This record gives sequence, C-alpha cells and structure tokens, in this order.
Amino acid sequence: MDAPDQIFVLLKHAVVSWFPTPVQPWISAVLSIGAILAVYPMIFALTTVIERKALGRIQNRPGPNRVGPAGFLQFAADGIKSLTKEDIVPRAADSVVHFLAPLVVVVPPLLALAVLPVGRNMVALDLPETGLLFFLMVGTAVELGVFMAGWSSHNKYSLLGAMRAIAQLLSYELPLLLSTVSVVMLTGSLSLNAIIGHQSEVHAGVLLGWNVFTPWGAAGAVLFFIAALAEANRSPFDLPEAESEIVAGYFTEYSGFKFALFFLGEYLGLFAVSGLGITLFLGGWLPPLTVLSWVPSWLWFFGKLAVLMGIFIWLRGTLPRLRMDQLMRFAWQFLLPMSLINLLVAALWQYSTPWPHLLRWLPAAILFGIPYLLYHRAFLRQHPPRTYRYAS
Amino acid sequence: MNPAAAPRTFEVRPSPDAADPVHDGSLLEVSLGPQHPSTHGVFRMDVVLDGETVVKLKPVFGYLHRNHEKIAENTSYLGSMPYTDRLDYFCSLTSNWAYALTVERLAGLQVPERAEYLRVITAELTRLQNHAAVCGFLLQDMGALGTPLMYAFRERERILDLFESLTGARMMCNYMRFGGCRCDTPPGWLEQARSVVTGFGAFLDEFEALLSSNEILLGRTQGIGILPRELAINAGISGPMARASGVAYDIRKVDRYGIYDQFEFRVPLGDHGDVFDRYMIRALEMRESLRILGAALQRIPAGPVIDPKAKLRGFRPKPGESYGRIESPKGELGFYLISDGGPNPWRYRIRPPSFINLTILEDLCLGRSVADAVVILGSVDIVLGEVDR
Amino acid sequence: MSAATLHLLLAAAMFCIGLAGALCRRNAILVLIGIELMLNAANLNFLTFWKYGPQPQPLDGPVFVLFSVAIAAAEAAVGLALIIAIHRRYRTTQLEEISRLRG
Amino acid sequence: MENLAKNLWVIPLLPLLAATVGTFLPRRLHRVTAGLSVAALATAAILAAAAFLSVVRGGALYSNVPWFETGTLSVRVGWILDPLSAAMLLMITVVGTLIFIFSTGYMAEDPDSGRFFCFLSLFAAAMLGLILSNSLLLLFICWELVGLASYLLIGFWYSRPPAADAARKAFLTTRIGDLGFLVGLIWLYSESGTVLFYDQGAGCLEPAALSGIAGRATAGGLALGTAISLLLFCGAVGKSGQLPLHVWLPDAMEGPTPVSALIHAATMVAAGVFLMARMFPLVALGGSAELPAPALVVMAWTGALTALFGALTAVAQTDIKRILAYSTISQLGFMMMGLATGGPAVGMVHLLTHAFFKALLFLGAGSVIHGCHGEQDIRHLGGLRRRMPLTFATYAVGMMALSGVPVFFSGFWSKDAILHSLSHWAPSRVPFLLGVLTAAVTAFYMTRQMIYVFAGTSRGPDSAHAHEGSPVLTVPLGILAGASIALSAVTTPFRPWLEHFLSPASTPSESGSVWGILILSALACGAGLAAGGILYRNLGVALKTGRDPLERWVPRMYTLMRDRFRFDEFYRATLVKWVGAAAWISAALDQSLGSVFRDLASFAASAGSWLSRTVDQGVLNASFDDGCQAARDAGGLLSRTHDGQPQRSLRILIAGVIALAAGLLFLATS
Amino acid sequence: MPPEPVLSLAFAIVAGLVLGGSVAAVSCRNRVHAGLFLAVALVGLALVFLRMGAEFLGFIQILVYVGAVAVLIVFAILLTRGSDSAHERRSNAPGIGIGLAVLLWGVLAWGILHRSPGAIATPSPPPSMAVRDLGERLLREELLPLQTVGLLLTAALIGAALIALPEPGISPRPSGSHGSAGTETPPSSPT
Amino acid sequence: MLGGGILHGLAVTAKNFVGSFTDPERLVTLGYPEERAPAKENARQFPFLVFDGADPQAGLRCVACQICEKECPPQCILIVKSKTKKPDHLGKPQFFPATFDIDLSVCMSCQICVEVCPFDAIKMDQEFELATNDRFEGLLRHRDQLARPNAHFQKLHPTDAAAIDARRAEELAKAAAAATAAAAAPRKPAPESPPAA
Repeated sequence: MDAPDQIFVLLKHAVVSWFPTPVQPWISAVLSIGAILAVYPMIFALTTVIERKALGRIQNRPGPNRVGPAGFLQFAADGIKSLTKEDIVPRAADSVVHFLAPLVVVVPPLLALAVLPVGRNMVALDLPETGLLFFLMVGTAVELGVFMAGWSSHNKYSLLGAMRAIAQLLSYELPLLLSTVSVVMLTGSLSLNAIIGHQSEVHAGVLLGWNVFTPWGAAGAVLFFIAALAEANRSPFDLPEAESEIVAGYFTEYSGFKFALFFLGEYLGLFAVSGLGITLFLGGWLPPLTVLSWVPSWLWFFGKLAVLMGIFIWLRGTLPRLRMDQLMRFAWQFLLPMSLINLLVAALWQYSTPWPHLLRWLPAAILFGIPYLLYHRAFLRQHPPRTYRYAS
Repeated sequence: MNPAAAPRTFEVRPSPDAADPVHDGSLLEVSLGPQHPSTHGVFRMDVVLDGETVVKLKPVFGYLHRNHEKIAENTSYLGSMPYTDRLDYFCSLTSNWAYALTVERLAGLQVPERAEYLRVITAELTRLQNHAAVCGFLLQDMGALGTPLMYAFRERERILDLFESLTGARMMCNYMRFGGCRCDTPPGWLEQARSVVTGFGAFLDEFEALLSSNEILLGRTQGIGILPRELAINAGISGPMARASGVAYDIRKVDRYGIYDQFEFRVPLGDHGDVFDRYMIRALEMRESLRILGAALQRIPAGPVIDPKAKLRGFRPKPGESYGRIESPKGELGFYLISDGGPNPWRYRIRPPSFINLTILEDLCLGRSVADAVVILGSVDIVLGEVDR
Repeated sequence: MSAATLHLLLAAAMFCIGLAGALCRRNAILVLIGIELMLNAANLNFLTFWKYGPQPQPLDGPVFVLFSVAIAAAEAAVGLALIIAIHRRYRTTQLEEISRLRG
Repeated sequence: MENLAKNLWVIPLLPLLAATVGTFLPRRLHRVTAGLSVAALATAAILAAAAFLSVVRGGALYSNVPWFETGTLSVRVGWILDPLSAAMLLMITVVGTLIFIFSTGYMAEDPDSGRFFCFLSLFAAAMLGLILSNSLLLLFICWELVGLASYLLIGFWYSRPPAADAARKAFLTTRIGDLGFLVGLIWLYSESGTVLFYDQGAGCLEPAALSGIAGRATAGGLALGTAISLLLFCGAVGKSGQLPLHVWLPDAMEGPTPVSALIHAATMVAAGVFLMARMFPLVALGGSAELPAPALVVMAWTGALTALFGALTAVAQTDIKRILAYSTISQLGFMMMGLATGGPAVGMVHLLTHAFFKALLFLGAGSVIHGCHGEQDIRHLGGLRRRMPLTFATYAVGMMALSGVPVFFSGFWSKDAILHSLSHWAPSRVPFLLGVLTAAVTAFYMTRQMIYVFAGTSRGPDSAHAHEGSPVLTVPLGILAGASIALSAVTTPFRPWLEHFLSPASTPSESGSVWGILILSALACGAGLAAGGILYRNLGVALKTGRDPLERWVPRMYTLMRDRFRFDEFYRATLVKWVGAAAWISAALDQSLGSVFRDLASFAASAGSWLSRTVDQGVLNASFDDGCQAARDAGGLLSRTHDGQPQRSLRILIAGVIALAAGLLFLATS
Repeated sequence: MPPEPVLSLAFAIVAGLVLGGSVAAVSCRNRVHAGLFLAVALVGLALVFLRMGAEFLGFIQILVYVGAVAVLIVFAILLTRGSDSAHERRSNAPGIGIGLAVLLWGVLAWGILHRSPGAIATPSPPPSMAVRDLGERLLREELLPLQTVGLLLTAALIGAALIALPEPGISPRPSGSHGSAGTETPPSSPT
Repeated sequence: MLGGGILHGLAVTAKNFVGSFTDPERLVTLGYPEERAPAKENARQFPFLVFDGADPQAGLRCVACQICEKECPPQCILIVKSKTKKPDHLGKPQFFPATFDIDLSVCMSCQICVEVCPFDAIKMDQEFELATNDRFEGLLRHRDQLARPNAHFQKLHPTDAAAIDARRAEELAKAAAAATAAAAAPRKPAPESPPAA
C-alpha cells in the first residue's frame, strides 16, 4: 500500500535477505552507510550549484551556466578541478595535524547524519535512548577539527579564524542545546523517532502537531536555526572564514581536495543540523496536512531540507556579516536568555495543557514580547534614528 | 652540510627583545595586504592585534606607484590627459576635468557652455557610479557577499554604457580637452542618459530599502571609525568623508567652478562622522546628483563643445602657475601646474583626495577590531591609482 | 582475569600515566592535562564497579560519574582561566617560574 | 486569628518591599526612598500593634507552610506569633519607625541617603523576619541577613577606611559566632529531624523532641542539649556582643548614628538575646532551680563578666558614642544574666525597656553630633544644656533610665528584676554582686557623660555654636523619652504585666525580698550618681590639666579601662600571631621534611657512588675524581627534586599514598 | 546473550587508544599535540564507556571532555603561546615522576589482582542504564547535589570569566614608549 | 521594529530573485562569447592604419610624419620613414612608413594618435579579443598587420568615416579642379578614389 513510502526500506530488506544470517547485520550497516555516503554528498554537490545559481539570481546574475545543462554539472567540474589541483602543504605547517584536520571536520557530520530519520523506518542508526545526545556529541568534535586546521597551518589568518571559530562554536553550542532541551522536555525522550512520533498528533483535522506550531516550538525553531547558522558558519555568522577580514579563516592554507573536504564538511554539518531542526521542530518526515500523507515520507524530509537550504541561501544573499563582539554578544545576550525564556515557556505550555488554547498562548506572548520590546528599546537607544542636515 | 637544504621544522623563537609584546606572542602582527581580499587594490595595512583589537596600524602603500607626476613633466600637456584617467580609475571623467580646468586656467581658455554642461553631466554621472560602487564595496567588506555590490554594478554598467557611447571607453574615458570636450554626444545619448537617471532613482530607493535600516548594518557601522570634526579639518580631509563629520565643505559650492552655480543642490552633512554617516552622506549625495543631472539634461544648450582657439598639437601655455581643484567623488582633487612656456609642464603636482583621506586611517582604527578596520577602510573610499600615483 | 579486573587495571594505568604527567611536566596546562587523565581514570573506576561490581543501588556509578564530569568541567574552566590570567601577568606558564607565593 | 498568623509575613515584607523598590529608584529620588521606608515601617508598626493586641487577647499561634521540596526532602517554614515575638515585633517596629524618622532628618544632606534607607529597610525586614520565623532555617537566613545589613550599614561610608574596617570586623567577628550557631543548628536538625520550632508537637522546641534530646550525651560526656545550646549561644555571643566576641560592637560606631541606634537598641544585638529566649526550652533542658542547666550557668557568667567589663570600659571612654556602645555591651550582659537566671521574661523585659532608652540615648547622641557638626569627643563638648534644651531633657531621661534611677524610669524596674532573679540564683552569689557593682558603675559613667556633654561651658568651637535640630530630630526623642518613662507602668514588680505577658508561668516574687533588692538597687544607683557628681563637679578646672579627674585618681586602672582592657591588642598578640605561627610551623615542617628526604636521597646516592668508586678503583682502575663526579651528579639529580616547586609536594604526597596503599593492602591480604 | 569474551579485540583496541593517547598526551613535547592526544585518550575512554553499556555517559564524556575541556585546553595553549617556545623544555625530573607512577601502578595492580577477587568479579545481573531512570534519580534523590553542582558550574563560569578578564593596567598595550605604562609593569622573569 | 530592517532586505532580495527571471531590466548580464553588447560607434580599442583601395601598401594614408609617434603618451608607436616616396590620394608624392609598429601591450587606447593625425591615417579599431601566448611578438603589430581598408573604418565609425570621406572627396575634387585649372602638368591618375559613402 505504501510502497513508494517504504521503497528503500523494502529494497534494503530484500538485499539483506540474500545474505546468510550471520553477516546480515553487517550488510545492513554497509548499505546504510553506503546510502548516507551516496546521498548527502550528492545533495551537497547539487546544493553548491543551486546555491551559486540562486545567489546569482538574487544578485541579478545568471550564475554558473556553462557546464552541463543550465550549469548543473558545475559541481563535477569543480570536483575534478579540486581533485587535480596541487595539494600544497606550507613548509611551516604541522603536516600530520594539517592532514588530519579535514578528516576530523568531515567525519562527525557524517556520523550525525546517520541518526537522522529521513523517512518512516528510515534511519541508519537508531539510538532509542540517546539519539539526540549522540547528534550533539559528534557535533562538538568539529571544533577540534577546526582548531587543528587553524593551528597546524601556522598562518596568522588561520589562527585568527580558528580562534574565532572556536569562540563562536562554543558560544552558539549553548543556545542550540537549550533550544533542543525544550523539545526533549516536552517529548520526554532523547530518541529522534520518539520526537517525530510526538509531533504526529492531528489538530483541527489537517494540521499535524508539529512543534513549530506551538509558541515554544516556534521560538525554539527560530533560536535553533539562528544558532544552527552560526554552528555551520553560514552567513551572517561566517566570521571564521570572513574573507574580507581574514582571507579564508582556518582553511586559508588548504588547497585542492582538502579544501573541498572542508567545504563538504561544512555543508554536511549544515545538512545535519538542519535535519535535526526539521526533526525537532518541523515534524521530521511528517506531512503538514493529513491529506498529503500519500507523498512518501522521505520526500517530505528532503523537501523540508531543500526549503531550509533555500532560506539559508536567501539569507546569505541578503545579510552582511556580524562583527566578532556582536556575534558573541548576540549569543550571550540575546540567544541564551531567549532560549532560557523559551524553556520557561515550554514548561508553562506543558502545565497549561487543560487551559483553553488562546489562553495558553498568552504567557508565551508576554514572555517573549516583553524581552523583545526591551531589546528593541535597547537597540533604539544604541542606534537612534538619524537625520541629516544640509549645509546652508 | 648543504646550506641550501634548510631544515623543515619551523620554530617560533622568542626574539632577543623579550619585552616586545609583538614578539613575546601576546600581540599578533598581521599584514593585511597587499594581496588581501579587502584592501581595495594593492594596499597594505601592517596591523598589530591584541586578540582582534587593532593596537597599531601602519598603512603601507606605493605598490602601484607609476611615477605619474614625473611622467607628466616629460610629456606634453595633452599626453597627460589619458594618464589622469588612471589616477582614480573609477572616476576618470572628474580627473580629466580637474586637469583640464587647471590647464585652462594656465592657458586662459574659455569653455563653451555645452561643454560645461557635458562636463557637469559626466561628472555627476561619475559621482553616481562611484558612490554606488563604494557603498557596494563597503557592504562587501562587511561580508554581504556582493549582493549590494552587484546591484550597484548593475546600475553602474548602465552609466558606463553611457560613457562608452559618449567617450569610447567605459572607464578610461579621456574625454575632456583643454577648452571643452573631445566630442559631442552621439545621437540619442541625452535621452538614454535621462532614462538612466530616472532608473537610478528607483535603484536608490531599492538600495536603501535593502540596507539603510538593516540592523546588522547599523550595528556594524554606527559609532565605528568616528572622525571628529576637528581632526577632519586639521588633517585636510575632504569630500564625503569630511562632510560626514559635519564639515560643510563642497568645492562645487565653495569654488563654484564650471557652471555649478546654475544648479540647485544641497550639501548633506553628518553629525557623527562614523562609517554609517559616510555611507549615508554618499547615498544622499547621489540624490542631489540626480537633481543636478535632471536639471542639466533638461537645460543643456546646443553649440560647440570645444573652444575653437584650443590647440591640440604644440600646446604651449605661457609661463605661469595655476592650481585647479574640483569636487571629485572622493573629495578635493587638485592639480598644480607650473609652466615655463615649453610643451611640457615644468612642475606637475596632484593633490589626490584618496591619499589625504587615508592619512587618518590609524586614528580611526585604533582600538577597534580587524573587522572594523576593514570596514573603516572601505568607508574611506580610496583608489590606489590615486593614492600611489 | 575478569572484565572487572581488566577495566580496573586500565583505570589504574590511566591514572598513573596522568600522575606521571602531572609530576613531570613543567607547563601548567600540561599538568592540567595529567590531572584530567587522573580524573577520567577515576570515572572509569566508578563505571567499572557499577557494571561489574556489587551494586547497592543500581545507578550509583553513573550518577557519580555525571557529577564528577560536571565538576571536572568547572575545574578545567577555572584552572585554565587561572593559567591564562597568570600568563597574562607573568608571561609564563612554566610552573617553576610562577613562584611569587613561595615563602 | 488564623488569618493573622498566615499573613504575618506581610510585616517583614513591607520594609523588604521598600528596600527593593528603593534599590531601583534613581539616586536623586532619595527622598522618595526615605518616605517609602518610613511609611512601610510605620504600616508594619500598625500591623504589629494589631498582632500584639491579638496576642494579648488570644495567645500564641503559628502557621507553617511547605517552602520547597527536593526529592525526598521537604523543607517547611513558618511564622510564629507568641508573646515573645509579639512584644519584640511591637518594639522593633515602633523604635525602628522613630529611628527612621530621625534618620530622615539626620541623613538629609547625604546624597546617598537613598541607599541608606534601602539598607535600613533591609535591616528592619531581616530583623522582623528573624523575630517571626518559626523555623531554624528561616531564622538563620534572617540572622545572616541581619549580619549582612549591619555590614552594609556600618560600612555605609565605605570610602572612610575606619568605616570599611569596622564593617569587615563586625562581619567577621559575628561570623565566628555564626559558625557555632550553624553547627548547632545542623546538629539540632539532625537530632530532631525538623527545623520548625512549633509544629503541632513535632517541632524541635516541643516536648517530644526535647525529651528525645534530653538525657543523651555527646562523646565528651556533655549533655546533648547542653552541647547544642552552647553552640547556639556562640551565635548569640557574636551577635549580642558578649565577652570574647564583643570587639566589633564599639567599632560599629563608625556607621551613621541612627544605625548605631538601630543596631544597639532594636535589632542586631537584640537578636542574640532573642535567640536565647526563643531557644530557652532547649537551653534550660535538664535543669532545675537548684541546679540550672550547664548552658544557663555559662550564660550567666558570661553575662556577668560582660556587664562589668562593659561598664568599666565605658567609664574611661571619651567618644560619646563609644560610651554608649560599651554601655550596650554592659546592658546586654545584664540581659543575658537575667535570661539565664530568671527565665526569658526577665531578660526580655530588660531588652524591651533598654531598647527604648538606648535608642533614645543614641538618637540624643546623634542629635548632639548633628548639632555640633560631627564632633564626637566629649572633651570638646560641654555646656549644651542651654543650647540644646530639648535634647538635654530627653537625654537626661534616657540617662536616668539607664542608670536605674528609681520609680519613674523603666530601666530601674527591669534591672531590678534581673538583680532580683540574680539574688535567688542558686549556683553562685558572685554574679549578683557583679550586677550590683555594674549598676553602680553604670550610674557613674552616665553621670560622667552628662556632665561632660551638657554641663559647664563649651570646650570646643563646634559645641559653642551648637543648635537644636529640626522637629524631625527632636520629636522622636520626645516620644522615646515618654515611652521610657511609661513602660515603667507595666514593669514594676507590683504589677509585672509585661513579665506575665511574656512568660505567664513565672512565679510572682515575694514582696519582702522585692523591697530589699529595690532599695539595694536604688542605693547602688545613688552611689554611682553621687560619685560621678562629686568627681566631675569641677570638670572645667580638671580638664585644664588635660587629664580626666578619674585618671588622676586611679591612673593605671583608668588607662586599662580606656584601652578597653586591651582586648584588641590581646587578639592581635594571640590569635593573629598564632595563625602566623601555624603557617610558619607548617612551612618549616615542609622544609625540614623535604630536607630529610633530601638527606636520605643524597646519602643513598653517596653510598651508591662509594660503591661505584670502589668498583671503579678496584676493577676498572678509574680515577677518584670520576667517582666524585658521579656522586655529585647523582646527588645533584636527586636534589633537583627539591627546588621549591608544587610538584615536589605532589611527589611526596604520592609517595605517601603509595606507602599507605601498599600498607593497607598488605594488612588486608595478610 | 552469550557472555562476552573477557579480553576481546575491541577492548584491546579501545584500551590501546586510551593508553596510547594518555602516554602521548603526557609525553608529547609539542603542547598542542599533547592537547590533541588528550582528546584521543578521552574519546577512547568514551568508547570504553560505550562498551560497558553506558551509552549516555559515553556521549556525555565526548560532549564535555572532547567538546569542551579538550577544546578549552588547546585554546588555552593557543592563548598562552609565545610565553616560551612552542616546544616543551625537558621535563621536571622525569625519573622520579615516572618511577612513582610505575610504583603506584604496581601497588594498585597488585591490589586489584590479589584483593578478594571474588567480591569484584561476582557478576550481578548486567545493569542497564535508562536515561529516564538516571534523570529521575537525579531529580528526585540527588536533587540537592544536582542543584549544588549547578551552582558550582555557574560560579565557575562567572569566576573563570572574571579571572580571565584582562586586569586593567597590565594589558600589554604598547602605549607609546614601552615600559612607561606605569608601576604595574610585570617583572620580567630572570634569565 | 527590531528585525524589520532584515526582513525589508529579504524582501528586496526576493524581489530581485524573482525579477531576474521575469524582468530583463534586472538580469542585465550577457552570455559573452555568444551574446555581445551592441557595438558603440565611439568605442575604441587599439589603433589601426587606414588604407584606401585594395592594396594596403599603395593605399596607406600614413605619410610617416611621426606626429603620432611623438604625441603618443606611452610611446608605443615606432615609425621609420621610408627612403622613397609614393603618391598619396591626391597624387602628391609622400613618404610612407617603412616600419610602423604599435606595441599593443603598451598602448593605452587613448586615441591621441587619432586626434593628432592630420591625415586621418590612423584610427581606432574595436577589436579586443587579442589574447595570445606570446606577449612580445604576439602583441607587437607591424605595418601590414595594422593596415585595414577604409571599408573597415566605415563599418566601425560610420559617422566619422562619412565626414572624412566627404572631406577627402572634396579635397580630391579641389585638387582635380586645381589640376584642370593648372592644366599644364600631365594629370596623374589618383589611385582609385573611394566611392563616397
């Protein structure tokens, strides 16, 4: 009945069942790993092209349009180029660490992607107890990789970039974690599948109970994605690689394939954290309307991912970058308090379950509204509207 | 042992002067440039950083030095004209004008009215495209990934199209001549210019919607790189930079050169003198330029474009000296010439606004972060062709 | 040899390696690294007894480890902050050069 | 009634709110803050009066509420309104309100007075909370808050080093007592399982718990109740300035005078006495009339010594506020004595009466200081009787109350009650004699002060131009003076209403002995007054020599008293030295232990090198120098382990750990 | 479930990782390498935890130690660079330290191997760790310690921030002529 | 409102994103090798030498007067005057450049040579795709490479060319008239006078 939905699951079962029982778990794992290794880098490749094209369009340019149909094979050209470029290791660099750094940056996002449920019954590594924790854990390893890259290059720009990156990653880790905590709190589980399951209840006939449709979920999603942008070094938080200031940050001294690996790692990280956001707030692979449940679940997941990527590209094409102190202040003075408030809102939401719906929104509106107004006032005090006079 | 085979290991040895914080490692000395994505050409800032805070900044330039003044002293008066294009290669027409103005004063040439109008039109168009591009570059330095820059360039291209059809080149226009302009407008040029000017107004609205209320931009630019009014005056700062610090100094108003006294326009002034004011002053000046352009394109008379007395070959002004200055988009651009009656100027000297405006860079950047230094540099609006000459 | 013994031996070895580091290194941060290793060896011991040992309460070991991890994090933060402050003041992180407090 | 008990928390909350609001008010609105504080405390006073009346009508009541629950532990707090707290409540709010009103005049010119009133309100709130709490925990929190507030207030002029030092001293000294208090508190909690005083039979001061404590002994043979009581008494000693820990009290005069009034009359020092009164069921555990509980004996002796010490010290002081401070110490000793010998009612009555007239005296002193532009040295004052008649009159009332001038002044009656209970105290007669002596000395030094300040002619430029303050300053004085006199109506032994109210069970004293003690007490007072009057009658002449008349009479004694019996010097010479010595010893131990190790190591190395040398010479025929060099190398290598590094200590520690572990294992396996 | 072999290959690998990482972390001359090896050792330890079925703790281990502590350490190394050469000077009496450590290990190993092996090796039913149970335990029985630890962490955070904040007056700004900054100039270490 | 500016900016970029598909005014980029901007008559790149008629050698207008060589600001022109003479379009014997080299790697396209040339012999070409591997010889243009027929000039700069051609025709006619008026000297046939445009 739901053949398109479960097609990959069935396919895998079919393939696995060809093998003798003792090796079946291994085959299953290999297949899952293979799928992750095939799908996400492919999406990465496509995303780079689409991003460049979309940025071009935002900037009134056509974007890459030479290689392949409408330029869509550009990634292949880029890949071949980066593979064939000379791999330059600075003489002063710490060559072993320099070599390992891109690997340390690429592997954790791949691991993290393994626990993301991309569709019904489609998760490579199901950790019913600790799925979310595993995800957050592997995310932290990236910091070390970034540091290794920046330090081993023996370049001042790299060092500055690495310092910025670590400060940024450490600071935004906190709001990211705290905004996921609200979900965990209300779901009562660290399992990503359980979190999706929790969001599957039907409200008002059509809308599913995605977390983003609750006040704490909406705010949490916004906070989460802001922090996710920073964790993934995306504009406007791309300070660690701010080219106008520190050339390319921690991977200034990388070239060729290693550079491509950093690029890959960054995008995989973005996918992973976006996928987590989808799972936590946007209902994972659940459709938005019950009438649309005939669409395969994995399509929903990847569709949501695509929409998120589109928004990220859009943001990247619009916003200037923050300064380091503003970045840190934003994390500690805005995101962190707000995510703490969000926790409070989530708790209130939980305790106000018997209340009428409109009344349940009220505390959230107040709790978010007042700090928002305060921030607004503070901003206005710092940046009052200016008028200009003219010489007589 | 072969001395050429240097050891592969690299060790940061403490300098003998251990008290020097640069060498004991607490400060970081970084050379931004001359090949750095944000230095607007081959400019270099030797920056000493404490963390990310600039504690010392030394502007280093000269990488683009072309011996312009000495070449001009060994070239005919006319032969220097194309070189002025290359001073400020964003604004070749205003450089042309400044040089032509100076030589005209030296030689006592009159400029026909149509030529004056053409000069005003091209100069204001130059101002438009320069300011638009500078605002774009400023945002680029802030990491806006080129979107505002691309919008600015889209409009700039339209203006460059106008220049190309008028002068034959998009950037190295070489258009002015002593006593007028090299050639008259091609047919349909004025209409095209009017439509470009109209479109530019719409572009400005969009540009300001994109940027002027953007919180990140406000945060990045307000209160940054404050240039006090006194310092601006004492350091001889001119152009939008001085006006952003509240110095009411616009040579179009002060000198009323050309026919600027026939146009209505205002000179916007800032009160804070920070990066945001410099950006906004440029945006407001573009609006004023649009007013001038509208009027000039409306009123331009027919007639010759060059003084018939002007000689192209064998141009030898009588001995004397003159200083001519105009309000270039970057500030006061002045030429100083001494003629000994020969075919070449005896002394040829330029007062480039970019260079003078750059001198206070360290004052603006000290105590701010590298990111601010880059933005401040972007707001100064320099072109290295003019700085290094 | 039982699994418990093996794990305990591993923990002991880790502890002693950390100890050697804490005893021998001159740099304060490296000493801190040794101390971290010792702390983690203790954690391993707790878990070993939780897993293989007699259990008065089922979750004693993990709870203890959790607290130990939290406190270790605080310790590391404060320790490193101290080292950085000392570095800023005396421009060294060598233990024997930081001797202002010696009698 | 129930409502009243449930809503008692409003009373401390009012000043607390005033403090909170005042904190957030901008500095320039300090008048608003002051007004708010006065209004809050005045409202609290009205509520307190209502509460007092209800207690008079209906007796004690309390209410407990759960505060928070952590896991299996549930912490409950509660409010209690019994005669003890009701009387204290009324006293604190009334006296406090008057002091607040006085402060609005006194501090009017200080730009920081907003802060001052915030602290004052916090002080009052903490004290009220302390009075009302039915829970050791809450009481302790308020206790510490009182300490904090006093620290803030004493150091209010924190830019003046003496003020900052005094604040620190007060904080640290009381902290020593608090340490004992905390230990006692925890002990009590662990023994009784509750922190509530009264909880329908389950509270720690109720018979069930007390009987559980009674009869049990600690490791040293001390009764459990006594041990806990003594620990709690440590806190009271610290807070109430009893003998070894009194040193902070005089120094606390560095704060603004209204603060001194508040600390010495109504709040801080009263806390200790109040604590002992509150805990009296526990303190008196296991005692009888013939053989009082050991804790009570300690208290009585401490009080007696403190009383005499304070009085004697006050005799030789020259700072108007210091005299009062030592008199407070002395009176606190009286209270402790009364508490220990006659039960809580006796001590508390003196506490209440003393609160009024001591507040009166301090505010009077404040008025004098205010009128004399900050001059505090009585040698430079004088002749103020004519210049400040109102202050003089009220001050005289306060002085007579404190001295115990018979019949009309409440101090006489309350002191008399204490002397009376002392005279019946079974263990010893000495405290009684000390008490009588103290009473005489009290009258003496107060006379001395009066003469110095108000009589004769002015001896300084500031007192020459003294003037009476505004009504804001004088009206509270008048009210307090009236109260000091009026209170005698309810404290006489013939109609001891207050005493009965506080402790209905206390037995009425026999009238015969009453008269004896009354007369004795009046005689003592009269002797003191007379001695003072005679000795200081020609003060102006006497001071020409630059020496106090008493100093001429008993110079050595006078010096000793002037130097406060050299307590501070004693502490400096002992405690501080001891700490230093301990540090020195441990350092020396460190050194010598290291040397021992080093010597052992080098001896081993020498032995090794001797061996190697022998082998060298014998077998390899190597030179003597080589052997020495080897020895030096080895010794040097080993001695490098002792270069004054933290790691050296770590090494020794680890060696010890290894030895210990090996020994234990060896013992365990064998 | 079959009883797992005592000395499995997996254990050998993770134990090797732990021990190798530890040894390298304390013996590396390059400080940053030492920090990175610490991370390796701690990851190895996390793997040991995972093998013991303490998933949650293993992840927490990596989250806290690798993600925070190790990064902090290398960051601190970076911040304090330049005070002395990037490479460590020779150790502080390595013989004694190593000797003591080996001795201690010997004693401990002796104790582990000989001290009532029965008490340790009695395998009780293999415990499992449900995160929910852990949370319940923490929030019910251990709430007070948990709050205390929270307080401690907050205090540590604030304290660390305060300590690491640059003291006014001794920041090494080259203000004009160096060394004339004031009386607060740090004493230069004797050579 | 806080964040409003960012939303504003997002709206603008969204408008541009959509506009780049729908509004040709926004998407102004040309796909260069295939698409080219319309040629502008005034556009100038590098100089070339105009010759009349079919024979680049015979019809070269340049008389090797060397004014351009002297006026050229970067001095990228090298002219060696011929030893012999050849008749110009009016039949007057003139020198001609034995060598006429322009180093395009030096030339800065300023058009001053064109302006100072009294013979309308040197004009600006619009060719710009000159990339070469050889930066010395590859960009050094010799006389024969520089020579372009007048038709080329007419195509590039029609207005200019028409005026010049008219003037030259006039001169020719004047010269012819003078010749007929003089009538003494045998008439030298002018080399194929160009047809007037």
